[in-house]
Amino acid sequence: MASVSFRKLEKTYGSLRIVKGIDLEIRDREFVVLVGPSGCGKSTTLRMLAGLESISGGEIRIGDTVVNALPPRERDIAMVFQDYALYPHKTVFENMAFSLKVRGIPAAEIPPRVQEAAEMLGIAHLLERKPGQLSGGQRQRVAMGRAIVRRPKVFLFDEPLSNLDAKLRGQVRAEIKKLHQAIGTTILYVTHDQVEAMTLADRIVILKGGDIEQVGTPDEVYNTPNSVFVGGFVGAPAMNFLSATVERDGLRFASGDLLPLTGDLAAQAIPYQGRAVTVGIRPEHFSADSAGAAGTLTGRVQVVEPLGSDTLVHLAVGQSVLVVRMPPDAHPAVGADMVVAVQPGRLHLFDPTSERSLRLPTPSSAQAAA
Amino acid sequence: MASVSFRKLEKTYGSLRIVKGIDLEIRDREFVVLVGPSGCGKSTTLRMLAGLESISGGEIRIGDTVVNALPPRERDIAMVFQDYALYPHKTVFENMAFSLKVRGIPAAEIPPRVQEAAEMLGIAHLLERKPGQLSGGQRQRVAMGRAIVRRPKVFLFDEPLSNLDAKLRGQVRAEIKKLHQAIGTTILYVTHDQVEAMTLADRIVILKGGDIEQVGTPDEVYNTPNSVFVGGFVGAPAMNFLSATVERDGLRFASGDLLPLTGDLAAQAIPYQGRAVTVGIRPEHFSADSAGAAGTLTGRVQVVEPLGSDTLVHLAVGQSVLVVRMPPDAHPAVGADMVVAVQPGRLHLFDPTSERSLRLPTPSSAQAAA
Amino acid sequence: MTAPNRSEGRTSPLVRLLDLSETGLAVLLLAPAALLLALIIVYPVGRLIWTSFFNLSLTSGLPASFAGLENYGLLLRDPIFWETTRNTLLITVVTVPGALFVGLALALLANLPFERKWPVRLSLLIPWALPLSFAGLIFAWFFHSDYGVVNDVLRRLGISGVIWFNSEAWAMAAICLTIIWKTSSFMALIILAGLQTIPRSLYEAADVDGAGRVRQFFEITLPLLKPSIIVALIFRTITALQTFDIPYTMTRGGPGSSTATLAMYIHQNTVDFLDLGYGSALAVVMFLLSMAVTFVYLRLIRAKR
Amino acid sequence: MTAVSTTSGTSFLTGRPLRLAVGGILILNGLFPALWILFTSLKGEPELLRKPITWLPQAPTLENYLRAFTDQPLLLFLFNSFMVALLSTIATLFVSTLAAYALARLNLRFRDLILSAIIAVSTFPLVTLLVPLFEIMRALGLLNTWAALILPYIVLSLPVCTLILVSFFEGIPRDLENAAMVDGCTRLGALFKVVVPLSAPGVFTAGILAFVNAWDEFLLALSFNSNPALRTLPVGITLYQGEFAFPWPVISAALIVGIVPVAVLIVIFQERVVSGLTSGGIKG
Amino acid sequence: ADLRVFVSSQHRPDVWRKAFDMFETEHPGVKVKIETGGNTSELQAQYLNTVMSAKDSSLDVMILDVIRPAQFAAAGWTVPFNYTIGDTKGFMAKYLPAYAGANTIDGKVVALPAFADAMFLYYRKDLLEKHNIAVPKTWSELSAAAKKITDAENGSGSSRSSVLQGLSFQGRAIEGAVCTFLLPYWSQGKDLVTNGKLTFDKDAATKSLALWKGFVDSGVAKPNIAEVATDDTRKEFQAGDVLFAVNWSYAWGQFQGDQSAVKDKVGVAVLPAMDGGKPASCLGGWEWGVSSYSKNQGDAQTLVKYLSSPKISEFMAVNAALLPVFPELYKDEDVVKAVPWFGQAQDVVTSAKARPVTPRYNEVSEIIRTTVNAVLAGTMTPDKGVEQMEARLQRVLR
Ligand SMILES: Nc1ncnc2c1ncn2[C@@H]1O[C@H](COP(=O)(O)OP(=O)(O)OP(=O)(O)O)[C@@H](O)[C@H]1O
Ligand SMILES: Nc1ncnc2c1ncn2[C@@H]1O[C@H](COP(=O)(O)OP(=O)(O)OP(=O)(O)O)[C@@H](O)[C@H]1O
Ligand SMILES: [Mg+2]
Ligand SMILES: [Mg+2]
Repeated sequence: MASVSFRKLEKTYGSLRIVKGIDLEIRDREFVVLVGPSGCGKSTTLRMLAGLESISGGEIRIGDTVVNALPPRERDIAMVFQDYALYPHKTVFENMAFSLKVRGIPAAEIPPRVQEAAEMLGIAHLLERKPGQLSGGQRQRVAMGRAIVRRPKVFLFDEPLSNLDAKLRGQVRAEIKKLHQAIGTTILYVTHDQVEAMTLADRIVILKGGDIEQVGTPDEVYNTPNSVFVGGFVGAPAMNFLSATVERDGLRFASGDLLPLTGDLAAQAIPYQGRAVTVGIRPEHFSADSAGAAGTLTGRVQVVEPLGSDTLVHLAVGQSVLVVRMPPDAHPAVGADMVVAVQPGRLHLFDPTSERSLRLPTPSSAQAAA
Repeated sequence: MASVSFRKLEKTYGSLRIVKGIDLEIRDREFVVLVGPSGCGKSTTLRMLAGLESISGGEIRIGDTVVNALPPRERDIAMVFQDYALYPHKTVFENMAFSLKVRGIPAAEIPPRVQEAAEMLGIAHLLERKPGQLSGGQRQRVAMGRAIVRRPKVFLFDEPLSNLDAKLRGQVRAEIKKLHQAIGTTILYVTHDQVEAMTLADRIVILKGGDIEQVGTPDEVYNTPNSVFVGGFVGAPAMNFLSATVERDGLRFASGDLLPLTGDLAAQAIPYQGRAVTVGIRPEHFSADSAGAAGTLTGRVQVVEPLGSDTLVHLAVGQSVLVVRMPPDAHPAVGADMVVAVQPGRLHLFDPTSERSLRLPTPSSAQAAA
Repeated sequence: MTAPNRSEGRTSPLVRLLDLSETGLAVLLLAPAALLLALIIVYPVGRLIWTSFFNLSLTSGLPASFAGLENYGLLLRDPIFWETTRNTLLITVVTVPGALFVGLALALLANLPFERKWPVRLSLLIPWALPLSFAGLIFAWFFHSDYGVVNDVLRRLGISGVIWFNSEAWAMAAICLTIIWKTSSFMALIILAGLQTIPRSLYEAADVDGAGRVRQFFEITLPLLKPSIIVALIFRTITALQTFDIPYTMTRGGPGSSTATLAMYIHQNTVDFLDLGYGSALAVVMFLLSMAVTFVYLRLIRAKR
Repeated sequence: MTAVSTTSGTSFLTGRPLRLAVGGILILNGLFPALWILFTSLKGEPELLRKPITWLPQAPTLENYLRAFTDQPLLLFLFNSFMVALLSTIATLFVSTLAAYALARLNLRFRDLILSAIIAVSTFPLVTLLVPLFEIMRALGLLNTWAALILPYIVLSLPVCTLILVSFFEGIPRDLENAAMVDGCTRLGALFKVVVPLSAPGVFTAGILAFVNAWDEFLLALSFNSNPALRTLPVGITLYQGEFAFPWPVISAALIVGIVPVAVLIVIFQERVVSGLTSGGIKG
Repeated sequence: ADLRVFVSSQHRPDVWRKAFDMFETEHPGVKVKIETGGNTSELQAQYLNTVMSAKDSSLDVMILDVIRPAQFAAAGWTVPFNYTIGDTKGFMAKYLPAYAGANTIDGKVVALPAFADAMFLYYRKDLLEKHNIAVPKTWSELSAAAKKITDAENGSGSSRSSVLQGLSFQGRAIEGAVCTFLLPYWSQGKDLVTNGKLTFDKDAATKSLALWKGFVDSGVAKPNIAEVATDDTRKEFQAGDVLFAVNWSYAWGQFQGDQSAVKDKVGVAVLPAMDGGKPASCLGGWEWGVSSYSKNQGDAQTLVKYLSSPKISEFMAVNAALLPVFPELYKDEDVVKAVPWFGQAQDVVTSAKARPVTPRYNEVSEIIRTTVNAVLAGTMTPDKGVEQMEARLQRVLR
């Protein structure tokens, strides 16, 4: 049993509150990905779980034991540090073998395990080097290898692949997924890579300034963000936000365009009749042909960014700039007007002040209901 | 004038050849992005240009001067180090102000410049901290800030954004682009991020094991890769490679599917009549509906990865597994058969032994021509 | 894939003991040092302080009698106490910065990328490895007006030699030079060790930032060496305040008692004159002096944090 | 982020002649007295009184070395000194490593106070503590044993070693230690397997200081060990002199025999210990 | 019983060992073990002071420099011999007279003499003969002789490679400097301490200091005489660079050694007197004391009596060339045969006076030697020196 639970977990540095009372239950064998802006407390949370940072408030359990006072060694976790923390005086092999040796694994078992991990990470030819003789990505892979040679109760990964190229990252990601399926260890994984988060996670936790903003499956956080923050944070390029007024027929934008609302969205908008809402539309939910679209928006092309696999078009609509994802062969002329269709039902509506999704009961109404 | 040129640039560590004779001309004000697998020599090349690593062979010029023997401070470059190399005893402000102070910028000018850079990077509230009190991403931004407060002849960026979240990365990327347009400094930029490479670069240089594999505009390297390596390295998810035999009507795959070839591709394939070629197809160049497609491939769905913005489907076709990018709402059943259409003209053909594009004259024929 | 490994079952009780709270562990770790200090220093020092309140002169033939602060009063009126204290402070004020600068220079030089490092390292070590008592003798001999190499060199340069030990000033100068020579390697050793831990990447960053050697020295080397330098300074100062062997062997404090130090005076009173009471009082005063200095330095360290 | 801080290559002081000159001055400063002793040890006594003095020995003789070995059991002195110094160095390093770790890493409330107290200890000149120490050693039955010297020598070097180690330990990134703890080490395990090896230059320097402190010490060695079989080198060398006689050449020979091998040993050791160390484990 | 005896290793422990062997055969059941510590008077004192302050019982018998018995007795570290030797006066009368004084404190015999020593005037027989000058009887004669001879020897046309000094004596702040001061002082018939009371004669003291400073100023002694320690005098004389030298007896053996440049050119004489005064020498030598912390005081005293007997004194003179403590032994056939120059030494030894016998001798010594050193170095005038000396001595010997 290696579920992990945080109860009102807090961390303060002096008067700075860095982690502000997190509650989170991670099930045994669950793969949880932690995302959030730089400096929001992801590493700190991981480090508290590992026992490297004192806990200022609340408690952490691994399985059924409160580990607040347990030394790191006894929590049986493995960790990839964001800054690698390789032992500079040991070779790559020794770095990776160290925890096995310390934990009393029979000497004969160690080399094959290290070898296996090293091969998986493509660093088998570097085993005799010292960290100082490695490239950045190689160091990061050693840090990764050091964690995965072990079979701990919980794995903690702090941006383990940030310095790897896309191809290698894809490979290692696949290996991590396999590893997780094979040994089913609980994993807590910090990343800034959307694809990693979406493909690896059972659940994604979005942190913001030391608070949990939303927890959910990749699908949930992507498709039903709870707030402007989550909507804007998950997904790249980021969701576009526009202000609109709710009218009887739908949403009226500053540009004069009208987008009719249907189904759920229409229901959500009812209490906002005549008032402004924030509308979120993802770049990939526009299309050039308006067949079957809910409505269209018109704007002026500002920038065209061909990415190879797609083309991003920056479109000035009223005061806002929308980023629209187009197929790679789209080449709209800069300065020209362009009409984009919005796919039906793909809008997200948010309260402009609380920035929370209209899907959700408003905090006050929730209170009233409770 | 701050063009940069490498002539037969080499670097060896003992008997290890790390950089193997690079020839490259970077024009004044050009933005060149260096990509390549981990350990291929990107940082080493940057460091040689900066003067931090001795040059084992060849020469480097900045403008018209050979700088091989010039100390770093006389080369007038600014650099973001992959491992940050922040001064641990100085505050963030002092870290960023140091180079200005050293270069004799009037004291009154320094704070506004630092402040400006810090605000752009979102670290203005951290100016009084020491690096030890920052998160990973914050440190990286300080490293970035330290470089951009200056106006050097050449900027060197070594994966400057790898620890930032997608949103922030997008912002900073845009700022870098603006900066480049505003001051027009020559920039050499290492990154693993496809989007960065595609959006920022005037030209992309793809390194492989210390050698240049291809140099070209983003569009060129993406759409006309010179080799299997470039094709597979640029673009995420990576290009799919399949083996096929060239028949009179087109390409015959092991699965029995036939893809007709037209235009250029047909011409390229002529000399390979009856022989095997490697076919490269990007995941985004498949589509579910076969209307207007060049042909179809049939496979069995192995894995479905919903990414939010897209869905990746892994398809077993014969011995190979293809990754196919589908719209987010595609949900093929695992285990089911699926037919995917290949967009016309979107194939890449490579010689299976030399792994070079059939577009190019074969090395031997090139020799013969010369 | 092997089964998950569970290791905590093997934790031995001894290891458990080491998982005490931070304070518990700290107490455990400090215990050996504390015990040794108590045995070798605290108890004797207690006796010393106790003795300083007694009239205890073994040459008087009288039994010890309680004297209160009499020894301290005596000391304040003792011109030799003041003279030796003045000499000691002079030596401290001259040789501590002297050794610091020379030591710093030596360390920086020794840290240059020589192809062969050992001759440099050896020349750093030899002064330190030369027993103190003999260093004094050797230098007394170097400064000898007839047979000394110093005067010989001066004469070869056409300068008539000085009779170093016939003059208070020259004798003091000779002593200070000797002390600086002997102790700068102590400084250099500590500073060199500090230098070796400064990551090279910081110099690279500074190079790129455009800082020249001198700038790098003041902006990177020196601040990062500060802890090492303070450690070296603390102990150099304390030992300077305890200066004994070198003047003892070089001049015996002469001419007159113009180069005698407080430590020599204490030694004389306790070991030669067997006036344990008075000697103890002197030692206590010297202790207070060094403590005061130490506190100043510790302030400096703390200011850093 | 690689290797230790040999100043990175630029024009200053990298010119070979200049570097050799600087090295030469350095070596001269350090080695001149040693060389002078060496020359003296090869001279006959009358040559010392020659005026003007001679530099190189005019009629080199090894007789002084012969006398150094035959007049007194020099090798025995060396052995005793070496063992006492070595054992006390090891003990000092051990004790001060533990103490320094506690002071550097554990959050102690009275940290500064404890640190000051440890330093304060070294502010007492040993001279003044001779008699009570003698009594303690007698009470412990340690007179005329190595232990009688080793114990006070540990204390002699403990403060400086502790302080050096504290400053070094504070410089080791905490994450390296954290990594070791996550890997399964106890705090002490992390200390000895990671922190200490990474502080090698500091540990080594502390070791040299402790060794030389013990190697140099005279007063206690004279007072606590009257058994000739237990004499250490500094005491032993004084035995060459008489009330009135100070045979410089013989004493020089004994000094050379005593110092040079030790210094060389330390240098060799240092090259091995310190040069193997590189950084590069952490981003910062 | 086992007796542990502290001997200095410079005083021929090998020969003493033989004396102990002789004792052991005469006293079966008693075993004697030798301990050594430090090789100079100073190092020995440091060692003994430590051991005795700690009331350690490991030593039974110790050899003491002649200046120390008073201090050891005052500290209660030695046991008096009165009971063992019975007729104190008669017993002590057999020794050279100065030793009776040095070892008797308040009527108690606190130590017994081991061997004797004194300061001699060494001179260059050959040079005095060459210039036809007699051995000087007074310091002014010596000064005149020195000037004359050195002028001639160092003058133009001399073949000397180094300068000949007229007189060498001890100016460094060591114990020898105390004797330096006392020689002319005593010669004027004055004593420094009488019955434990200070009897300081300022006039005599000033003359003494002025005399020595005069030698420096007039060039008879070299300008850096303040650097000269006992063995420097010996070495320089031995190298042939000194005409007259004041030194202890040990120098003789060295002057006549094979390494010596002055072998067979050396004369030894009683030290010169002040004009109108008597010659005086400084008494040296070593004494045996029994530790009061000894657990075998009886056997220890028996041993000391044995060691301080004429038999052993003769044995040591013959075998170790240590000056005897009994006057008659200077004419003893065996002794003179073994060490012929002892014949000439008796006059000097009998003219020797003990340095002040006081428990606080070390302080007295310190005061005198630093003053002498300062005056000779020229940082203090003789008058000032005497003034300071008196003030400080008064504080010590109230
Ligand atoms: N001191 C050294 N000794 C031996 N090999 C070294 C040394 N330093 C670097 N290397 C090797 O040189 C190669 C190139 O390193 P470099 O840092 O340039 O890679 P990189 O392209 O920047 O990779 P990454 O993307 O992982 O940062 C790597 O394979 C590395 O292992
Ligand atoms: N010692 C410290 N004193 C004060 N603030 C600190 C200290 N250490 C970290 N912080 C702050 O705590 C916050 C959280 O840091 P943490 O390392 O957990 O961020 P993170 O979410 O991992 O960010 P990143 O993605 O940039 O790595 C940051 O804002 C950081 O500045
Ligand atoms: Mg982090
Ligand atoms: Mg790199």
